[in-house]
Amino acid sequence: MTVESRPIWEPEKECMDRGELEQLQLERLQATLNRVYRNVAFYRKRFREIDFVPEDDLTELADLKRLPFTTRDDVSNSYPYDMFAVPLREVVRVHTSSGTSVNPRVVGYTKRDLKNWAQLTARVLASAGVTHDDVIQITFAYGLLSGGLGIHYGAERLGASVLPTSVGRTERQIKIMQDFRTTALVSTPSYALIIADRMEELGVDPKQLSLRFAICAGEPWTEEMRREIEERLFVTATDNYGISEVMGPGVAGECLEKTGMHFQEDHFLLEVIDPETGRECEPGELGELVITTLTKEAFPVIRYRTGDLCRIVPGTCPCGRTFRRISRIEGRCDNVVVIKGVNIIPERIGDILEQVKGERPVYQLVATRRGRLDQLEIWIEITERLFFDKMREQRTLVDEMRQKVANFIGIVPRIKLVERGSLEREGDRVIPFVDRRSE
Amino acid sequence: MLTVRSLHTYYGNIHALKGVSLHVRSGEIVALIGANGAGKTTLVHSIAGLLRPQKGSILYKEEDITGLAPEAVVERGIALVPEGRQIFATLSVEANLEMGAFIHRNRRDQVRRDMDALLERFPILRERRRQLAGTLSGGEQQMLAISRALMARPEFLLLDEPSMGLAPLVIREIFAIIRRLRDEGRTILLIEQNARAALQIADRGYVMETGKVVLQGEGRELLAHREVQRAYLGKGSKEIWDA
Amino acid sequence: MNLRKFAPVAAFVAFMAAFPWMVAPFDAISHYTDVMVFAGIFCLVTIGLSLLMGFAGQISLAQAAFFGIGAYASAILTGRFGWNPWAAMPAGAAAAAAVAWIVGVPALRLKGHYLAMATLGFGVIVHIVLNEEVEWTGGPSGMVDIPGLSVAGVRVLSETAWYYLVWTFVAAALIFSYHVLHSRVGRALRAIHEAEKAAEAMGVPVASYKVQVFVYSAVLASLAGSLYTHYVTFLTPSSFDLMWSVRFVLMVVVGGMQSLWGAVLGTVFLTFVGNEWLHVFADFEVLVYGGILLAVALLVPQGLVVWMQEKLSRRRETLLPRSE
Amino acid sequence: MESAGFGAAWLQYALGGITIGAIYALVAIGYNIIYNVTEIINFAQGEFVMLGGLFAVFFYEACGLPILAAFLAAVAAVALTGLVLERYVIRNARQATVLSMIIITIAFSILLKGGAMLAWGKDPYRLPPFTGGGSILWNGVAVQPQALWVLGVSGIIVVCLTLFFRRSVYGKAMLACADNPAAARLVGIPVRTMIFLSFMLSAAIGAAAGVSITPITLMEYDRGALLGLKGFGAAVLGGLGQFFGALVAGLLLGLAESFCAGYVSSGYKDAVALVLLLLALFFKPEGLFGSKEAAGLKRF
Amino acid sequence: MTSPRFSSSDPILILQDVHMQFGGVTALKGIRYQVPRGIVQSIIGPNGAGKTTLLNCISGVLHPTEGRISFLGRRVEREPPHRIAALGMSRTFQHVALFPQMSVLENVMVGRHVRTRSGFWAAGLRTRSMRREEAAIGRDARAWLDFVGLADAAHLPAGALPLGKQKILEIARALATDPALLLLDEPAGGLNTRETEELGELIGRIKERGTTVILVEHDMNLVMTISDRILVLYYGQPLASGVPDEIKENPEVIQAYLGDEWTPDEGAPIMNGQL
Amino acid sequence: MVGGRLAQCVGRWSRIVLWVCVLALMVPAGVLAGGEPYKIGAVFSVTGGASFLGEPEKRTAEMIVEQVNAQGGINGHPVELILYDDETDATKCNLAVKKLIKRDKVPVIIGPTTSGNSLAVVGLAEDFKIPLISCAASYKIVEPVESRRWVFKVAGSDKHVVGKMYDYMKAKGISRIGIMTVSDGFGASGREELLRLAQEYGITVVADERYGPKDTDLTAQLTKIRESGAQAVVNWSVGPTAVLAVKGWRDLKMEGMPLFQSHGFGSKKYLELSGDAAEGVLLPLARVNVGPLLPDDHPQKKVIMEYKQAYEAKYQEPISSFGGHAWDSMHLALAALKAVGPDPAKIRDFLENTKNFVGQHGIFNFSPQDHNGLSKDDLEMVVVKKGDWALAQ
Repeated sequence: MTVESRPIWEPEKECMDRGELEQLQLERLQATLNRVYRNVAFYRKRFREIDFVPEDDLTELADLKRLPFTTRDDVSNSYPYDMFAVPLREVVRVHTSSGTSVNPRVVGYTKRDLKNWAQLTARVLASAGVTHDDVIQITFAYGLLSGGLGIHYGAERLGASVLPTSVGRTERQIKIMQDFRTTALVSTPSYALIIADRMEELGVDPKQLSLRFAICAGEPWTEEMRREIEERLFVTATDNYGISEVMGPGVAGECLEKTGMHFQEDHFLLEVIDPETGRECEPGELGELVITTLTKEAFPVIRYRTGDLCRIVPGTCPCGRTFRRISRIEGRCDNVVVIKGVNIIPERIGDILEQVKGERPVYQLVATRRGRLDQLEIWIEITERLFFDKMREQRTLVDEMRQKVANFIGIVPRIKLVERGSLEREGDRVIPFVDRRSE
Repeated sequence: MLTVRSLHTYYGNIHALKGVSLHVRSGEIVALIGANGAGKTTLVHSIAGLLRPQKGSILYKEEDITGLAPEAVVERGIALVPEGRQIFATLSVEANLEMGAFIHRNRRDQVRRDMDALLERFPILRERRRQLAGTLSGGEQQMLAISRALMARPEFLLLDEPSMGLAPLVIREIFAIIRRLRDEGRTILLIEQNARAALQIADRGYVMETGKVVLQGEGRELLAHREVQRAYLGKGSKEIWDA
Repeated sequence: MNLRKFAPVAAFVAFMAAFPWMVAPFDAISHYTDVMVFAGIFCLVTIGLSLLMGFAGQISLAQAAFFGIGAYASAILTGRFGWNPWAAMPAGAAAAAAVAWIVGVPALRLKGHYLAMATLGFGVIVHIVLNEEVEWTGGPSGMVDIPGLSVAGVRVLSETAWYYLVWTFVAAALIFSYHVLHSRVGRALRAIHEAEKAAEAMGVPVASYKVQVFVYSAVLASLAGSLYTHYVTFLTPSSFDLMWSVRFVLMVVVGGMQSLWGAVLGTVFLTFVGNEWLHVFADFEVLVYGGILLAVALLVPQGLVVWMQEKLSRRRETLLPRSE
Repeated sequence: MESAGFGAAWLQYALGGITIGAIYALVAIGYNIIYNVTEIINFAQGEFVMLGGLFAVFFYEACGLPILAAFLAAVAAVALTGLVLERYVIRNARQATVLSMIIITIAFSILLKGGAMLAWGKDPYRLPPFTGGGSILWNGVAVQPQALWVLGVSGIIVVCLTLFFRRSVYGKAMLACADNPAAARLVGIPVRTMIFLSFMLSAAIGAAAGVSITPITLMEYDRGALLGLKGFGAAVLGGLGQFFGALVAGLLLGLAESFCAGYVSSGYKDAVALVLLLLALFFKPEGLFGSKEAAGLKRF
Repeated sequence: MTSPRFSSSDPILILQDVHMQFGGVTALKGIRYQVPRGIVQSIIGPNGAGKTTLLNCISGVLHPTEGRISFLGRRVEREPPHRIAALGMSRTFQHVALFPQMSVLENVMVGRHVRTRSGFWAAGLRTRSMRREEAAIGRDARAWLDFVGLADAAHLPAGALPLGKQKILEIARALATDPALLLLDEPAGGLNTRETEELGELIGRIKERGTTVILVEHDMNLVMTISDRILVLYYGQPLASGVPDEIKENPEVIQAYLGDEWTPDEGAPIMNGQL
Repeated sequence: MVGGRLAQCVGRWSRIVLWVCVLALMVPAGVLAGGEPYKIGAVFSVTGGASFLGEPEKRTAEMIVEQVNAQGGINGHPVELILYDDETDATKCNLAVKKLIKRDKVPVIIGPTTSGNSLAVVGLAEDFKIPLISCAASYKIVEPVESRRWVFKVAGSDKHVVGKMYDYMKAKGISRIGIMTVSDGFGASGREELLRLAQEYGITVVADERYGPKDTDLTAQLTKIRESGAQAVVNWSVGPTAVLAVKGWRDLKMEGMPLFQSHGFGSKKYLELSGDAAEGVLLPLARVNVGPLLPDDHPQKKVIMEYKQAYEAKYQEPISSFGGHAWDSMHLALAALKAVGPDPAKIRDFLENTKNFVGQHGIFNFSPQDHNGLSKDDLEMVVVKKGDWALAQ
């Protein structure tokens, strides 16, 4: 498949001279810091602890490195609105992050934030090859999560015809795809493959579809998966990156060169750090992605640790965009497990299991891949209290557990009871999560 | 065209500019708005060379012009129309214009032509060309101040509070002129307290508050912005929760 | 008063007390005592002027006039009317005070060059009056046969006696002025100098204080004039002309306006420079004198004493941005 | 005393007053030029007058130049002195207070005076009148041709200054500096050069005054101070910085002196002029032609 | 100090039709306003609205061309500043007007001037009563430095303090005159965010002491946070007055600050001779 | 803080220069080695207002010392002249005399130049008992003679000058005069005498005008006198104003009203400066000024001509009466030293008894009642003719 030359959505921004870009970043960073220092108690306190007054101490971008990181917990602890930088009356939309923590991370958007967001997702879609002639089918969840609406507004901004099909009901998705002559599919990579499987089952010939692009995001994936998606759906598949705390989709997106995701540097500052030491990584070196928003008004974040592992792709991209690229997300650096695009913290699963029987079982999460589909398995060691000789009771217990977990995380796990002492251990502690997807 | 980076300027012993960065691209009108005391004038004075910044840099066409004397700045093609007009009140209108072209003083024909063109353009000035500038009305003085700056043939115009103290109708007039100056290819940095009027005609805007930029963006987009009001009226920093 | 402050003062007092005995054995400088008598007399004038200029911030180019008023009042009262000099002295001071008050009230409303011009004009007028009122002052030919001074019935004759007499006056004036400066009044004066508006807003009656200190400086100048009269026992108006007013200002400025010591040191320095040291330059004397003034004004505009103090304390001081 | 004689005397006094008043006016204008551009009162202004006269004597007698050439050469030489004053003295003391500026210019005047004394000695010098011939008696009033020259030179200077300030770019630029130094810098006028020019110009004007009066009054090294004082008085009386005011005030002072000498007391004539000045200062401190606001803002 | 007609419930300051004209320019056009005791009263308005002029009229630096000003029941519009200071009004200045070469302590001591007596002679002769008074001045001044938190800097020259401290010192000096009414002219001008907060806190404490404060300020965060009442001036006239929340939402105020709503396309062609 | 920075960069060497200067200044001038020279102290107004007097005095005194020393000094002792400039300032003059007395220990002092300065130091001469030979004119310098035992003067008193002038007027039938005097010591003293003696000579002063020594225009005063109906004008001044008076007199066409000048006009320099205007101006003059006009048998002719030739050869400028004062005082001092040696008291006694001392200004006859020794007969009435002096008829 040849690389078509597709128009760049905002060439004056995306292809900006690096010097000019840095100036813009500096201006925006200063304004942002001045605002958060004034308006957000959390940051003011943080800055004061290190005696940092933005007006005096931020003279170049590098000075940012003096500031402390903002973590997911910081955001959680500010539940719901404590980190907002504008009065609530100016907030026109609220999203929450996916995840399993006690308090979700709440993100607000002002009118202008939404406008910028739309613009940025439009850029990502455009770089993935979408134009206003395309019919775009969005299979992300619409709702409190930011994915669906995020892409949606961008697609509208782009002028494409949007099919907000949201998640699930794969057959209907395929039918819509056929009937509405969808040209671009927005989905998680795994869902793209499910659709391909389902089409096979239904005997739908992908070649008969109008589909040309798959825009994938939401979970870590691999180059093989891309190849598979492209070969089976006859599309160009590109990666993009978004994170709710920062904005949602639109933070970075791959162009048709498929050499990494262009990071929208005029709106976000990009850092990749060693998650252990906080040291800045060299280009090409794997580390944790840290993002500072430059234009967000309602919910600016300063040096936000995303927990996503990636690397900065060295060199420039022939597409003409001057924004630096990041590699695909290669994993999580904390104990968060991403399965089917959902962040799961194994510890929280334990909390849920505990509710069922009033006792915390010894358990392990195992991610497996069955066919195209990721699966979450929960292996639980049997104890006397958990052992029932009646199969039905045993089943009820397992059902109850499955139900509770499913309610909580939105994924239905397989519960597997195993013999005592059979779970993989490190020292005398059971390893909470085993990833068997790549096996 | 003009890039200001992390500029710190003291006005007397007042830290009037606290790390201000901004840029203006060729052919743009960029508005710099903010309440009084925000440091806008200090910023243009720093650019124009009247004040020497303590820290930071000013680049014009890739050349560092930080701390240059005002004369040198004018010669590079940047002209300032200062706040309160600052015309030479005891000189005639014509002499004011002639002084505007001081750096071109050896090109008399050019000065003559430029002056004729300007007088053509502002017939009211032509009528008063022999009058002492101090006797002009506020609006006329503002036109004179702008014309005087134009006599230096600047590519880049700094306008400091051109609407200050003028009647609304005259303000419109002045802004129409500014817009036209841009259309003729000049780049303009417009400093205004009158945020609405300024943002109407600006491509982009920066909002300053107590020596800092707190917001920047496209002109019309800032217009409706609550943060702008906040910068002026101090709304909401403490009671971020009220509806 | 702690030791660090007290030590230099004590050293100064000791030095001054011993001065005549120190120079007496050396022929070449034995007459320095005479010079010091004049320096002391001028010091009285410049101490008052220093209060006025350095602390209240008002310039006066009329000090020679008050100097002259005191001198002629003493001369006329003692010479013509046979008063006791010690009675004539306060009478002269009272006259000078009255004149200073009358002139000061309107003049001190002025500022800067205007004030300089007004005081200068007044000074020249007094000089003209001294010249023209031949009946009283003897006119330009001067007054002769003015009695000398006696203390406790003993005529003050020797230079050394004059030296101690004059410098006792200087010491008294210094102490009085020092006390004034370190009081509510002195703070008010300095406040007027540094920020008149603010001083007024703090309740300092600015106009009245300016006049008070102007009168005080006139009184000191007048006392100096009286001493001068009885010391020289001859007067001509030329000792009280504009040039002398300028010289007094220069003495204060060269020494340092912001310090009483500056006035004293500047006066002694310029008196010696003008009367003694520059003779070696013969015809070039005027040039060297002008050169010294120019150098001081350009290089150490704060005056020699303040400059030296700054040099000494620079290391201790934290250098913070200063208001211009 | 018959009325004709009285009338003649009156005219005679007026003529004398105007002649000397014109010189005061020129000195005052010199003060004003510098003051306008820099807010400095140059107390060496009187010395420029003295130097003008003495240089003219030098060029006329020692160099044998014709009188007009000597006039111009003297003016140029003194302008050069003004340049030295600005370039090497004033510029080094930019931040100085008004008081130390006074001291600096006084010190410079002492230098000039001392230098002149070394160069020319202490004797008075004379120049021949620009045109020969004795005085003309007209209705009992004696008119010296040189007095007419003084008036003529003053008139020419006033006209030339007017033309310079009205017509030439540099003149206007200097006015602009005076009017609004910050704005002047903004349009690219090198204010420093203008200051420089102002010193040269005012020195030159002082010199012209000096050359013109030397044939009438002789000139010696210590003549400057008094002329400077009177000129300063005229400048203040006319309102510092006001050219027209200086002209009128100079003439007024000259006339006041002359009439006072004539009708009141010649000994008190200086005092009368000064009393007038004091009264003006006390009751109209901004000078006869100055603006009140400006006077209120003068620094010390 | 209080005149018998004046009761503690009366407004501390009454402005009646205050006009101020400079040459041909009218800076104040009939201000009529009352300030009750014990509050923080802010005066705001765009550039050139006449705020500082009004402050100068109240404190006696300027005398209004028309109208009356009563302070604590007394007419003061023709009194000189030092007399008004003696009546119990004190102020700070837009551009810091400290006595820079005097020490911090001495600056505050000058503030005590108006509450002390001894004169030239007493000072020169160092009479006993004068020495007693000096000691009292020193004590009071130190107490005020403690109050504003500058006691550590007592012996530094005032000019060596950073601007924020200078502004505080100016307030301490003003407080030392025991004012019933304190006028603050842009105390936050040039301060950074943190200093401004500390300033707000100090003003709060001053108010708690029962001193009425009139504040002219551009920093709206500060004004809106600490004011009890706000008076908005616009072109020399009161535009609005009320509590901060009213002012913030007052459309006229917003208009005054942000300017007219219009589009440049409406701009008429150059109007010959009509400007 | 430009000053500060400058001070810093110039700091080091300026400090060095400063100290060098201070040290240099501390070493007093005029400490000369030599074998017991006879000292003569002198105070002249070499600079300042009366510098035109002091300068020739200084030159004359220095010339005489040179001459004397060239001839081997007095009685084998070289003569040392210790000369101070009082800058025409009374205070400085007072200090200078003290210095001469106390530091330099001179036995005799010549000068000061002006009456004012002389009066400022006569008390010192009395107090310290050092003879002082003043070169100034005022009679107060030597009167009352009881309190001026140590003071002498060589300049003719103003009363002699006025007397000579009034004599001449009487002879010419002039009885109404207008006088104009400069308001300095010279003029004031002249004015006093003019007014005091007028009645004695039957002369009425119908106008009495004064002007400053630095005045640039005297036409007002002259006009007033012209209007006053005087028959003659007397101008009493020295310095440029004497010339201005002549020029004004000429410009106002007042030739009908003869102009008398004081002896202060008695300098060739002034004649030159006045040019043609001075034609016909009358003045009483000491003979020193008119040496060549004197008959050869006049006793003063020889000393005057010798002085004139030597001075004019040495300094290329004409002699003046002021230089003559210095000559007289210097030679009186020398004569005394020669006769009695360096003993102040003896010198005083010698001077008081000097008779028929032929000097530049006349033939001096001192006595305990007369410490001047001149009379009006020592003067000549002179008229300006063709730019030179001529004896008036």
